[in-house]
Amino acid sequence: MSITQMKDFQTHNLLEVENLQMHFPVKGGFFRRTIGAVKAVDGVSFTIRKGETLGLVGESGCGKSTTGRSILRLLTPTGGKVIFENEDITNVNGKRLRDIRQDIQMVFQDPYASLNPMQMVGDIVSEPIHNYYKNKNKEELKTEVMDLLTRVGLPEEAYYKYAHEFSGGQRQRIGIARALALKPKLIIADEPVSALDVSVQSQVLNLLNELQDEFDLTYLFIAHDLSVVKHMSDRIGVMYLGNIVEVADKHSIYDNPMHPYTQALISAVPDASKMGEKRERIVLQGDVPSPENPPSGCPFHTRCPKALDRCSSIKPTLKEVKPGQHVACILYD
Amino acid sequence: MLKYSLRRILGMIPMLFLISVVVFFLALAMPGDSLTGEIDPNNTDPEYIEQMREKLGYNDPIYVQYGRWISNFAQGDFGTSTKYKIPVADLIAQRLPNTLFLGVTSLIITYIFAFVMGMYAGRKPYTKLDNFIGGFNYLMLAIPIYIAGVFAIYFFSFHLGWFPFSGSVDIATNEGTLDWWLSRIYHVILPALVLGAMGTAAYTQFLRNDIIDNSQKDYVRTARAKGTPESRIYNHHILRNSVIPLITFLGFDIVTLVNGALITETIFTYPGLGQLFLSSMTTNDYPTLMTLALMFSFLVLIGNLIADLLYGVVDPRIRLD
Amino acid sequence: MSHFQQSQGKAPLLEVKNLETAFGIDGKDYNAVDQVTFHVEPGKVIGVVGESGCGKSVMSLSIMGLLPKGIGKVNAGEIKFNGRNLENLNDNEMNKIRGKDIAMIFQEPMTSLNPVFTIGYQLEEVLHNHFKISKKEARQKVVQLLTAVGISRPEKIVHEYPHQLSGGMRQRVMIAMAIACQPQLLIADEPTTALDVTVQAQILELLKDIQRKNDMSIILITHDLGVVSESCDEVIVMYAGRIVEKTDVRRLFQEPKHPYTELLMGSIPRMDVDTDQLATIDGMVPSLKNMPQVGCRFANRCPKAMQECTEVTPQLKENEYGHEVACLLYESSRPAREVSQ
Amino acid sequence: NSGDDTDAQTDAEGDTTEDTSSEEGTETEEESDTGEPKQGGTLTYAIDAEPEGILNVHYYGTATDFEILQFMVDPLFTYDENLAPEPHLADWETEDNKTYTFKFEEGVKWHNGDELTVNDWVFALETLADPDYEGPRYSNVQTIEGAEAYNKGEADSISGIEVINDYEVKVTFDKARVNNLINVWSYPMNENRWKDVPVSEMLGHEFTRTTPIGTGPFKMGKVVPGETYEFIANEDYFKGAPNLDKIIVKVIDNKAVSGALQNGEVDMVPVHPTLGEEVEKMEDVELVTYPGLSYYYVGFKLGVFDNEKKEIVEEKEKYQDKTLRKAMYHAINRQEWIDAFFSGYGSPVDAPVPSNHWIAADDSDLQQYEYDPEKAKSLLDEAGYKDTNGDGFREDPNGDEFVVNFSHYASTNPTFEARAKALTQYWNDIGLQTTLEMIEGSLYYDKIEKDSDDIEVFYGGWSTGTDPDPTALWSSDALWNYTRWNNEKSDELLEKALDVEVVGTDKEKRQEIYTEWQQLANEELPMLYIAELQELQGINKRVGGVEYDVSGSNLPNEWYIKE
Amino acid sequence: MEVVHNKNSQTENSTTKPQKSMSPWAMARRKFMKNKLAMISLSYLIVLGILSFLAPYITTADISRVNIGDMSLAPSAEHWFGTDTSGRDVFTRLLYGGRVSLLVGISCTAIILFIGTLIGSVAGYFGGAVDSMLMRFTDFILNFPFLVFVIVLNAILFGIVSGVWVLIVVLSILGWGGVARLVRSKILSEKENEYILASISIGCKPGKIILKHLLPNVLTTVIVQATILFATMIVAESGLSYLGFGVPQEVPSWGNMLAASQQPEVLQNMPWIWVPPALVLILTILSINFIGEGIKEALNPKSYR
Ligand SMILES: Nc1ncnc2c1ncn2[C@@H]1O[C@H](COP(=O)(O)OP(=O)(O)OP(=O)(O)O)[C@@H](O)[C@H]1O
Ligand SMILES: Nc1ncnc2c1ncn2[C@@H]1O[C@H](COP(=O)(O)OP(=O)(O)OP(=O)(O)O)[C@@H](O)[C@H]1O
Ligand SMILES: [Mg+2]
Ligand SMILES: [Mg+2]
Repeated sequence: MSITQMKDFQTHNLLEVENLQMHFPVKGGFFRRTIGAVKAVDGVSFTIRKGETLGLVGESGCGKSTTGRSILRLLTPTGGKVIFENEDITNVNGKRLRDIRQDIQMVFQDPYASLNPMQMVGDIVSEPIHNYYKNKNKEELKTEVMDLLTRVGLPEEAYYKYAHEFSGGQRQRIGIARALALKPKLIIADEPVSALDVSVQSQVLNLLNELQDEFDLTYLFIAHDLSVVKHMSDRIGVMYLGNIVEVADKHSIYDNPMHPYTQALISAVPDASKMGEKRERIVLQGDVPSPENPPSGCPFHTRCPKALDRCSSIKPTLKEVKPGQHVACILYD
Repeated sequence: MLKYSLRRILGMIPMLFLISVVVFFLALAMPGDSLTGEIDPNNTDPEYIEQMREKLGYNDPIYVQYGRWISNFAQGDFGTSTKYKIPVADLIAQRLPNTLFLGVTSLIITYIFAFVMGMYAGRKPYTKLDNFIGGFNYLMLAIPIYIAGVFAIYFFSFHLGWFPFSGSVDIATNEGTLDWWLSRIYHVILPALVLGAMGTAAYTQFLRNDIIDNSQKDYVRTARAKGTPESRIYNHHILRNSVIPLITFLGFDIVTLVNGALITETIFTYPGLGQLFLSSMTTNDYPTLMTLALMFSFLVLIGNLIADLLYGVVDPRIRLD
Repeated sequence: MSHFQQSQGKAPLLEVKNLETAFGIDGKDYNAVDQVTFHVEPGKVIGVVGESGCGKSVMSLSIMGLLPKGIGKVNAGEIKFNGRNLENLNDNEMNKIRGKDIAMIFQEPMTSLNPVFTIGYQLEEVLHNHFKISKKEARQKVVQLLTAVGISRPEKIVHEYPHQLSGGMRQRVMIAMAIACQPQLLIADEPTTALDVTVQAQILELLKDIQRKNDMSIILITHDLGVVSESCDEVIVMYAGRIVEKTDVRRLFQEPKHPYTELLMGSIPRMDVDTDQLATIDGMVPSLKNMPQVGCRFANRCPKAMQECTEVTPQLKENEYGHEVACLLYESSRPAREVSQ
Repeated sequence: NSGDDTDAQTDAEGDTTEDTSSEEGTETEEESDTGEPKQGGTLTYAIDAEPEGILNVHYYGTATDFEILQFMVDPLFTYDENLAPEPHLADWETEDNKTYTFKFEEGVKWHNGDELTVNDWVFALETLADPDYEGPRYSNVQTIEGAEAYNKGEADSISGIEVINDYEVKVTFDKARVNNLINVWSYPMNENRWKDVPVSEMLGHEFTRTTPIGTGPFKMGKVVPGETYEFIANEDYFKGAPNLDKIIVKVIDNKAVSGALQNGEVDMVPVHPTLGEEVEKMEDVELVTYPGLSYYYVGFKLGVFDNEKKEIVEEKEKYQDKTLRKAMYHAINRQEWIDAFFSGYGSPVDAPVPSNHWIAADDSDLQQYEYDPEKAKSLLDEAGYKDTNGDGFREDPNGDEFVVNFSHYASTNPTFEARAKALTQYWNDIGLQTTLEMIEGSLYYDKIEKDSDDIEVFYGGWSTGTDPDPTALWSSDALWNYTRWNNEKSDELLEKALDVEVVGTDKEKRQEIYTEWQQLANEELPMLYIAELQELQGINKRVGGVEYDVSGSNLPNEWYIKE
Repeated sequence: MEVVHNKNSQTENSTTKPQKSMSPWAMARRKFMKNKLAMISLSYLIVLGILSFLAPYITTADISRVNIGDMSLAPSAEHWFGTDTSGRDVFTRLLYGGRVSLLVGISCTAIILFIGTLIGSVAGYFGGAVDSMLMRFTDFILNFPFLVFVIVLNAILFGIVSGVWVLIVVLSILGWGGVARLVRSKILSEKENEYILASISIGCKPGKIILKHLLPNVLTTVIVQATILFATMIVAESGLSYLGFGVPQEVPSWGNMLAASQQPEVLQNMPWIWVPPALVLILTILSINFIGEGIKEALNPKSYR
């Protein structure tokens, strides 16, 4: 999609996430009481404008999926707000929740586990429609689903087949077709290509881009591969240990990363283009701490090459440091 | 680990209590009481029986009976067997060693056979001998324990005369001597084999399949890449992994043994707890019956506990806290 | 002169010639690795790239003699290590080489360590396998090794079990295990695929470091062209069990020749360029059973495919820069002659 | 055969009721074969049911336990082949059947060396009458004067017992009865050994369980409870040292009996009738049969008993018609049935007294209800039981459906079901629709005793003791009169037969009355008397000196092993 | 772009799909049919089932009748497997016994599967308090030593419920724990699959998710478990009957027939009375086991995932 197109929607926020928290209780001790929490998501805020793609990167376990699932309310957040089309959906339930899910759909990471092996592809794709439009004419439904299948690049015969008869890339297409079936406004794509081979990955990425134009979709695109995220997104949020440490448009992130973690992340991506150049790579020490026991203050200070003493006590908040570039780091206070 | 065990043990108390209530009410619901059918015109008379009923408290309110039973029970007084007229505790003390001996022997046999056959079959799958072992095991798994017992007696005792068909020891031997032990072993082998046959078959197949599974694991490839000799890979790397589930079965074996002992001991007239249970069932010997039922339930609880604990001990991945 | 020819003077550490490795499926043999020829010189890092299922792992397992018994076997070709033919060695002799002269690390650090033994134990084992040393010495050596791969608190780690370590740590342990006997050749089969980028960077740095210090050769298998570009001297591109292109790393990225290589590169989003549309390779790697036996195996997916491509099997040809490619587009000689051979 | 009859006490075919108070007699028919019995050797005696292990004659409950005890205890008197008491440890005298003077054999030694005196017997009687006594034998002392007061704790001693000296004692009963002697407890208990053990602890005491003693021919050796019991010859036995060195009593499963006999693992074992033929065929084994004291019957519930009031309070209509009962009797082919299910080791009886008992009526005095289905049918026709609706079965005289509900006890022994089924078939064959219910053994007699509604026609067995008195099973105020046969004449006869005034000490007279009573029972048929069985014993031919009669075997000190 | 996509699908298809599309069930069925041992076993069971079912039509003889004249006859043309000690034809009783044994097996399996699956899936899907409550209860049931309590309960219910059904009820009451646990754990792990998240996100209600998404996938395990249960229950029935605590004695069942071997003379001298039921029982269990293995193999998820 072109950047000019995007600007038309810039003013309209489709989704706002405010200080989202998702703490999973940890049971233990003699009486199996809650003795702690996995702070999978610990105060995440961002907005997604209509028609844009927000990329979310971060290392494994930093809370990307949890964020995505909380937005779809597959999980009930323990704190914060999720506002979709100006409606606070953090605590809606029952019928309203089901209705909202018509507008938000998800594409999953594992093309194997995300399709019910016992269902025909046609059933998989028509099920969402069936769930919401019980009385839909069978023939109509079928044509609609067939159209969808063709649209995502599958033959019509796929309707009568089972998932096991397809390759990973094709399955991911089925998953995408299912997500499209309800004509959602927002699609959360949780690492949709990380299980795929490079050549197939590019097919799926291209498809997603085309669909966005065609169906006016807004994406929350989650991935751990920075180059993929950059390719797909308009803006990028970088997550670390349940927190967003930096949000900015993709060029700022790539050309001028401000948070030390973003900087390290970008420098760590092996890049064919930089071949041969002796580049200064920032190699981080150690591993990501456990979200069950996150460091005090700035979550990154234990590995940060630029850490100051203060970092261990003050938890920085996301601030707009440059226009459109929000960073959570006291270096920029 | 300690904490975990403690919690598990404490958790067993309400379970035991509930079971005791069930046992008590089941016993109560069972038709007749222990004096039912005590009729012998030469030795007793109706008044005596009624007198005994009163004396044994069978005419008290139910909750009083339960309270008395459970509080005595908790103090280690299991009541007096109405059939043998001695404290149930003594009765059990007499029989328990036999059952234990049978159980332990059967376990040893099971594990030895299962290990030898399972390791061979797992290391050389799809060979002739493996197929033979597999076929044999399928057969063993399909033969119900009591049929195995009947066949064993018919064949090994009656036809071949290799083993005795009843009893636990030869009277002519003096307790504690080598002969005595040999005689006990001689008497226990056939029932123990029968009792262990199914387990042996199941474990052999399990071990075999697990070894085959494990031999395709990445860590085996790593070990080979290190230059570890094949025999060490099987006997050490793979076995150590395959043994884990097998060892934890030990806990569940207790359950199987309880069920098995009931049948085997009866068929082989081996004086153990299983036989005692069935005879107390037919003679309405409720104190014995209830104690045994509760004891068996307790054993099952313990078995599960052991299984869980063993898991934690043998598998470093499981941490019990 | 090409890079390859230049170094011809040195005796190659590993020479693989016309390697064919087959798997038996339903009683028939299918080649998962077909006519693979290459060599590795001391101190060099060779990258092997290709889509999933190209035979990269099978090739490396063939070298190690670790093909699954009874299912896979080397049907033809030679593998020479230090001039010695590995093919003819029995298990015992192979065990003396494995872990000592050639070491290997795998993709999944999660499952590659035995879950029931301590880290220390598993590391010591490799030492005991190849040297007669006491337990204490082994333990000391292990602690040194762990320090060398950048593990802090090695004295503590040796008592821990694999599940207690993070993925990056485990991969470090695997590396420590691989370099314990200072092998001449390390085969690393996608050592970083399962790891996060920042950890991947750590591991790659570490490998480079050790390679330099120990002067060993590495065969680095990966499907990430970025990794190749940063870490390797030479690159082998494999497709469907065959080598389709082989050259030094700079040339490959500047001037990829084989359409497959080109597409592969184009299909990966790049950080430095904005593209709307990524290149795609239609279809997928044929499965072993459906492998075309004549012609270019890539022909049915190749946008530049010609009529002959399905009829003539292209051979790996070297141009004047030592850039080898197996594609009819680059064959100066007539395909007809190839057929008649 | 533990699995055989769960209700052991009443079923004569079980291990149970060889009458327990009757031991062998001292009289012996001289061994017919070899002259001198050999000395030494070990005999293996098997019992095929599990003993309870109460090795105390004052407490034991099952005949199996007594089978073990018999080798080491001696009663005051034993019974001859006519079941008449004869002196053993003691002789007695009485004038009036109320007061007896017992004179003990001198020089009899307990196994521990103590000498037997009358005090040992008095001690036994007092134990039985003790309020704390937990065994079933109080009724054996209850009739002694003052026993009841002692039992209630109102007296320190039993007033009817008067010790004259160490070897003489006088016992006075509460009233004169013909059977006072055979009813009284006849085993001594070593006072010296037991006197410090409180009565309440006796049952569980080691003297009862593992180290019992007696005055008998063998001493208890090693015990493996429930499995094996070893007996060692008592060289000081007052009737002469045993020939055998040892007797090993082994508990074996009934399925092992024939195998064990065959291969000589056991020398002597009681044999179930179904095994008889097989044992008979064995070369080295002799099958000894001797008359038993039990009978099987099919009873009819004729009324309901009130246990409080001790009387039959209600009559049940269904089987009141005597003709119906007679027809059902004629329908049964008893001989065929006995041959089929007891391999012929038994014979039909016509009255509730085994034919070998001295009070048994002569066959000629009783009606024989031979197998005659035609007669049965005509009797039914006559009584109005006709098939009126053409379904093949007879309806009752009112034309309503008539179904005989027959009950039998169940156990694992499948022949029970078969033999019960066979009986129902006989009745079905004469047009009486019959159903069979197999009731779990431990409940069976309870249901019968409580006059449960689902019991109508029932199978059962009684075993009679040496005491011929049938009162406990037949008088209308007896709980164990299961048929609830309420017949004044019967009650009267039974009473008369015990009355010293009427019969005095005259056996003939008593037998006369009992014959009359049997004729009544034979005519009225409150139950159908089916069969009496023989007792079977398999004995290895290497064993000699063993004799059996209706009272049991001879003294084991006479047994020996041939070479 | 359109063009590319179409081309895509064609090429991909050509490689994956030479044959007709098949549901996982159909694939499993096909795989199962290829398993010779399992098919032979299945045929055996079917023949046995039909014969047993038709037993009353095959022979008109009153199988409960005691024939005093024909007792303990060795096999002959008239009595193929001889007669038992009551003069009843062993072959006929074998068929009737099959009715009982198979009835007990099938009914218990059905009831147990129903209860176990219901409790297991509810507990597994909803988790939390529901789960811990149901699982405590399941543990409670599981902590009874099976045989011991079956015997006790059987004695109590005897006469309250009629005939064979006592045993069926008792076995079922005490037998469902294992299934519930198994189903629960399967549901728990199956729940982790993203397709469950997907079905929530496309608006499926819990009932539908359990029934349509989870259960079909758990079913494979349940079916395999069913074969094991079937065998176990047949063995339990016959074993209990053998011990005298099973179905009433007058009902012919394999266990009751085998109980005859407790009589020594039958055990030793009349093998035709007890060997046929023993063999038929063993063969039945063997067949069930083979079928179970066959199903397990055929349903092996590797084949379609
Ligand atoms: N249901 C749960 N209960 C407890 N902890 C959870 C749960 N779900 C996720 N977590 C934990 O929360 C943290 C964040 O998980 P999440 O799946 O959101 O990470 P992610 O960034 O998506 O990682 P990945 O790239 O591996 O998918 C992890 O440490 C995870 O272990
Ligand atoms: N054990 C095996 N049995 C049968 N075929 C096998 C086996 N192992 C590998 N193959 C086949 O050999 C071919 C090459 O596989 P290989 O594992 O070498 O691919 P790869 O390039 O390493 O892929 P990846 O990037 O996924 O590791 C594939 O078609 C694969 O299906
Ligand atoms: Mg995730
Ligand atoms: Mg690979």
